Amino acid sequence: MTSTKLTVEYIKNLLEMGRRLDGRSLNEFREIKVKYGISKKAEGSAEVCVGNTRVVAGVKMEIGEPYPDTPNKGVLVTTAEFLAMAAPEFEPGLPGEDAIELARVVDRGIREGNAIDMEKLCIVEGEKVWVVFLDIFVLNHDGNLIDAAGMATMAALLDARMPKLTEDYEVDRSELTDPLPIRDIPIPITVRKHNEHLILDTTALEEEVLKGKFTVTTKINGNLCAMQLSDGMAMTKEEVLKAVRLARDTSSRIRENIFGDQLKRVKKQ
Amino acid sequence: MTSTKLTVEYIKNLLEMGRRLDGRSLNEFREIKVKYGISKKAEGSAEVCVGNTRVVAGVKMEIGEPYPDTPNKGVLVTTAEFLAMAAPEFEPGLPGEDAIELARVVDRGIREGNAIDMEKLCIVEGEKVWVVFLDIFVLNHDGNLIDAAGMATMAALLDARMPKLTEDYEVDRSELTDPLPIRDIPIPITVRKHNEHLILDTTALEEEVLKGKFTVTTKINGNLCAMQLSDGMAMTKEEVLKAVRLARDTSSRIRENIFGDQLKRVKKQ
Amino acid sequence: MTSTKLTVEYIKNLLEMGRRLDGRSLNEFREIKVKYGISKKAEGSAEVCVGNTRVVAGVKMEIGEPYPDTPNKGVLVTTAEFLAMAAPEFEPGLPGEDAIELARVVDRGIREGNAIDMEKLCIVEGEKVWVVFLDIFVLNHDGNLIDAAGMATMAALLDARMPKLTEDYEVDRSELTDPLPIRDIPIPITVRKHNEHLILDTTALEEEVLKGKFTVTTKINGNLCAMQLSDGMAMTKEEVLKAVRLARDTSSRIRENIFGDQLKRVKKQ
Amino acid sequence: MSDKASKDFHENIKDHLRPDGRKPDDFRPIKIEVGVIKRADGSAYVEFGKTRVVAAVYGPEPMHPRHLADPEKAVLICRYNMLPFSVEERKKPGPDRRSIEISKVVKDALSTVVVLEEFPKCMISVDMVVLEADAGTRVAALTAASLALADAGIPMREMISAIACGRANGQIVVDLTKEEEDAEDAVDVPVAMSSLTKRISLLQMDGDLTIEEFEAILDKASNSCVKIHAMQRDALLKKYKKEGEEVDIDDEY
Amino acid sequence: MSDKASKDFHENIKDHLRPDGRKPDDFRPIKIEVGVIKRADGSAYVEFGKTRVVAAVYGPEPMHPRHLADPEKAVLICRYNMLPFSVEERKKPGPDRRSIEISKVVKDALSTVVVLEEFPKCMISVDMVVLEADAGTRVAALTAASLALADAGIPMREMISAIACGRANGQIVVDLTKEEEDAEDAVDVPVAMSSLTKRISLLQMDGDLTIEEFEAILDKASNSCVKIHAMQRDALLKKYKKEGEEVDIDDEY
Amino acid sequence: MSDKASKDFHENIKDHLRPDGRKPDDFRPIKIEVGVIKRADGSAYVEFGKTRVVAAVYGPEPMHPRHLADPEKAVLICRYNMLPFSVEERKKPGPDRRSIEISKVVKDALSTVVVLEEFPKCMISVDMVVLEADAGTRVAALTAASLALADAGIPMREMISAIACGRANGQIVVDLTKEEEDAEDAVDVPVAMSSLTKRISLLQMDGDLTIEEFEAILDKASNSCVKIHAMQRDALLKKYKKEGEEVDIDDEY
Repeated sequence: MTSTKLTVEYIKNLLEMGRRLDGRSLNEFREIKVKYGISKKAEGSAEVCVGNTRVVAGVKMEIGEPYPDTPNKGVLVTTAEFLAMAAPEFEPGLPGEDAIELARVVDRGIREGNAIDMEKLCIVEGEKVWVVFLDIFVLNHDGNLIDAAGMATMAALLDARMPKLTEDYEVDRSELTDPLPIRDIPIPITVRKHNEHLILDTTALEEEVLKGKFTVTTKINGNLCAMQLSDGMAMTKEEVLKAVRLARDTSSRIRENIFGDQLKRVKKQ
Repeated sequence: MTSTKLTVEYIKNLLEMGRRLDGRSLNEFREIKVKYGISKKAEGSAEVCVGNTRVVAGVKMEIGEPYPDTPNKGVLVTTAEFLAMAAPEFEPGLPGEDAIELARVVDRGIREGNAIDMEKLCIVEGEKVWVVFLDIFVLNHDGNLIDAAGMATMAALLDARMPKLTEDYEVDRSELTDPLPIRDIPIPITVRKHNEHLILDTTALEEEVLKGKFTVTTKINGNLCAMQLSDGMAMTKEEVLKAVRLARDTSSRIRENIFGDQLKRVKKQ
Repeated sequence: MTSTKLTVEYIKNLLEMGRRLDGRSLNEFREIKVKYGISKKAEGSAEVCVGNTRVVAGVKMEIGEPYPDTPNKGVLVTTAEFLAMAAPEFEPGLPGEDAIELARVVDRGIREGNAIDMEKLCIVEGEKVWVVFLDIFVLNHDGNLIDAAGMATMAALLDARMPKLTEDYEVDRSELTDPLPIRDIPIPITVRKHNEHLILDTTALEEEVLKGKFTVTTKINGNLCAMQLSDGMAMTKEEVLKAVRLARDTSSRIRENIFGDQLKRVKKQ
Repeated sequence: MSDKASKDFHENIKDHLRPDGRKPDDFRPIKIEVGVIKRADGSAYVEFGKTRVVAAVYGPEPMHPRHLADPEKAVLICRYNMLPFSVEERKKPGPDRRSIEISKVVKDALSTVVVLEEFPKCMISVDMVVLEADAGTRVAALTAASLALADAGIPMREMISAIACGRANGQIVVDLTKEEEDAEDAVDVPVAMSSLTKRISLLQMDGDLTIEEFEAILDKASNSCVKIHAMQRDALLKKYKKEGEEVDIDDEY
Repeated sequence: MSDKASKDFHENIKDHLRPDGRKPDDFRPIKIEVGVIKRADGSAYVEFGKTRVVAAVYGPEPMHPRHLADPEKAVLICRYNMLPFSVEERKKPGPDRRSIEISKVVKDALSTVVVLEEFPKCMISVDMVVLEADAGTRVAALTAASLALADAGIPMREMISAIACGRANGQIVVDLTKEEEDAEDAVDVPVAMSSLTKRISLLQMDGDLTIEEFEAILDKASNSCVKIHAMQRDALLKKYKKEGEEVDIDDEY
Repeated sequence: MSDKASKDFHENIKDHLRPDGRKPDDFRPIKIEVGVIKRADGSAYVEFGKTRVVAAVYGPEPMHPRHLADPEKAVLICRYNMLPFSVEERKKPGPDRRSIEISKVVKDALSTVVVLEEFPKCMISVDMVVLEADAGTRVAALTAASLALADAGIPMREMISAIACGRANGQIVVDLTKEEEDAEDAVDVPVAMSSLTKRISLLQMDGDLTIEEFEAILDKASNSCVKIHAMQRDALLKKYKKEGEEVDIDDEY
């Protein structure tokens, strides 16, 4: 048995007793650190560390055409890449299915959670709107990537200021104007499962044991705006509902902790 | 010798006696079944089964720009894919050289056989024309793919109705109007060869033995509009001419059988 | 030891004595042959042979948009491909890092050396300019590819005549008008190193021994316009300066030899 | 759900008929057929109204490229694809980000029931092709894929059945059409459930739901999956009867 | 062709001179050279008027990637490419659908004569590059490729020669230019024929031809291939004479 | 440089302050940190003003795909990438021609000092990511990469330090900003030098320089590299001190 396998067995045994390698309780998060403005060239940017997991996200804005079915709304484009530097098992190249899934789950949370007031990003209805590019990069992978990516994205959005628009609808980046119109702060929380136990904020090592995941994104008002069960986890209906409630409560707590100031601003509107 | 090799030997021996594994004569087709309208989302669609070979084709129409050298004509774009589900030897991914060849041979038949009245697809000369997308998919491969694809494409074209054009030249798919203007019904017929014998409508197993192929597409009036010799077959001039005549006669017979009704309509114009 | 390895050892020993396999002195070029107009379909084209190294380059011109930061200048696009036919070690497919490096080094020489008067390629400021496509292909690789490519590109540019522009800003290729406005003739010279020796115009075999290279491009007036040290060569400051002077002098001599006539024309302007 | 909340919630919902005349719990006409692709080891066709999907299975066969083989179990490969003419606006052929994600969640769901450990170093390929799309393509594809695996004789611990439920025009409904998905208040929740242990293995959502609404949707979805499963069983039985074989389908199918 | 049809047909055709002054059966100026790419194992240059093509051959060498090797014979790899500046409108570098198809039919034609069985598990690569294109590039490329294979010493049962014939401006003509190909009634039929058994191994057509016209075109093409073959032989002989080698070219070349 | 030329040249240059208030020889604020990526075998962060780069190293590990392994030495793989939001106009994710070239010259420079012969058939991967770009990204990346290799314990004969010098607004300056690079007369010359033998292993230039100007630039660059090297050493020492390890950094670092 390799040392990794031994560790995996040990983690399994601990989890069965409701305990974890780093001493946390099953639904306890590691320390979350948010750093704003990591690239001044971005309209908004942030780095979020959840324990040793480290994710950066940036917002760039361009002028583009709206989708035909939403002529009065801005456009959101989200990409994610697991950088080869982030873990020995990550390969360089086009984003794989895990990175694509992460980008799409985060995107749906932002989009359906009405994080951005997309109607305020309309410039000329049906013709010109702001396109918001959200680019997410995992620099170091120590587990729980979707939650960290969701928080980093939200932090970059809260950091973002809109570039100036010239009279002939060109972007003038020399001057940043108002903050991006933020309406909500959806936070994704991923729940994993070991037998009857639900576990939050897993490390990369723990994820060797707990392959399946269930991500639930909730809004300020506690409503659900995105969910994704994947990686081969099967849950009973009761487990699903229990996980949804756990995620909602955790989301609310974390929102208050790391985005407390902005939360007041957003709620006031 | 593997069982496949044994079968191949057996097929070879039969062919030498002018006979086939399924009892057909050398220039006899399997049953041809045409099903129209397999996708209501398409402007036209059809499935053609030739024995166990199963091909679907669809027509989608969009507004685009004409080619500079044909400013008053619509544009035809044909693609083909051999789906991985169609045979164990097919790999997923970009179309390979066989699928590209099939698409191009079918395309040339439709194009040069004047199947579509391309001038009627001009909207504003030099600026806006209809672009006809022909997409061909092989669902199950049991040989003679080009002929089946050619028939499926022709069936989809005959099934197609043009979407409505709004006053500001947008496509309104909620309403389909006139049928696509069809002027001819070119049918490709592929001839294979074993010694002096010419063979039609080969199965996948027979094609293990008969690698080379010669496809001849003929119009209603018996004129040739496309040919393609490939896959490593060498024929004398006399064999070529014999094959061309066989293909023309077969094409005429099949056109009458499966497109009899439409044939009258097309001839009337 | 394989025969290649033996040759490599032999070349090394010779170089240590300041000698080369084909009897040339260390800074002596092989015969350079220039053939203009190898494709009449190009606006300009040329083939350059340096010994057995054979490179073709062509110029095509199209109408396009200028870059926002140079609204009154034409656009230059340079590509290079090492054709699979050029050497057994070359693989087909997208250009690799060596071909990309070559294209970029040649491009920088042309661009920064002001070979083309880019302002004369402006048609409507900020809207329409000539785009010059420089495409370089290595047909046979016997070493010193960058120098040969630089000369072939320069020859193609000197060969080029601009297509006619119609009144509504379309390209009319049936008539070629003035020569492309050429202002300078930058020539790249690549220096390699073995111990204290500097070596010019290496053959493919010599490049098995001398991996690193230092390319210096100089203008008519002897000024430097592009440099590139690469392939794992480390030089002292003194060696760098010595190589720069050698390259400049060689560039001047070769410019006079192969582009003597055009040089007078260019200088007159 | 608290009793109070539940009461309010249910009062708000009127069981009015849907745009196509269905009641909230009605499926669209469903057609399921097994064994439709002759060259494949297993295959199935599933039609939910105008949503039509073909799935085919090849394998188990040795994994290639070999360095991707898993020494402990078979690798399950799923590919979901929409034909260009299956949707209103022609879709460019080939996979996009949406289809890559759907392929992944379908694979993830199937991997909870397929006995992959039985075939180390092998691959099992599941190809799903959408001929026509009118909402619910991923659940139709997963329902078909599960059947195609059974048809191919791949050992499964239980069957998987899938359906989309959600909210549209003010009520919780089963098996939404594209028209319903486009409603102002529409939320679509695709759900897959296994036939014996009734465990959920695919679950996605995007929209805006209270936990109570979600619970109601999940209830309807799990009831619906039981009905879908019965139809899957019938389709399998029908094929084997046709072939005149000894019919002995295990309970899980 | 029936006698009646043949008579009518030939009466309709007037042997008028072509846009560039050639008679119907005249080739454009043809130049063939062998051994033009030094690093390659074999190579050739073919010029049909302003159509100019270089072909080079490497191999036989062990097939890579190895899993694509054929245990029974060599794999023939053909790549036809047009340089971006070989045509009026710049062509983006790299293969497109047209060049993939041409590469395939050229490979198919060559595979009828190359003795591939002699080199199991190997590959033989044929690269063809069009420097300038004025119609007939595929037949020039195939003519050059066949010579390059011979120059590389690859065993061939016979040589392949190719030419395009067709209809333009009301008559059947040999070796069409781009200008002729653009004629209202133009049909271009590229044909390849082998040197000994006179078998046709490349044949493509698109346009509108009666069987009688096609037969006339095929006749002209096969006669032309015989002439092309003589020029190929001369070019090979010239190279070997130059090299001062013992000249002993087999009959098939 | 001749004495006369040198005199003329230096008189022409006035040591006026730069747009951001620096003197010609001043660096921007430099910050160097080692060990910033926990999963990597070695890593470093380098900040030259607003240019910020992270580099991480994995290896040596067995080369894959295996057929690309070198039986005589390790293969060094370098990847330089700019994040989409590191520049004014969003950069599409993924490598482009510029980043491929930079990856190559960085690899070429590192390969002059890394003892690759010690790890035949292996690979050593160096990933560099530009978080924010304000000129000098390649030299910051190379400086970080060199440190990351040392941090990973990869044997190196000496350290590599890099900086860009050049001409802007009429004088020769060190460590140009993007604003200076955009000056009318700007020429930027990235230079890398090794710590012991003081050999130059990266050198690029494009612009218009006399040999005299180039010599002056090269002088400034090599002096600057010595200073950068001292900072690299400090950053390494700091990390090892933090870790409470026995500090015994070889002279070359």
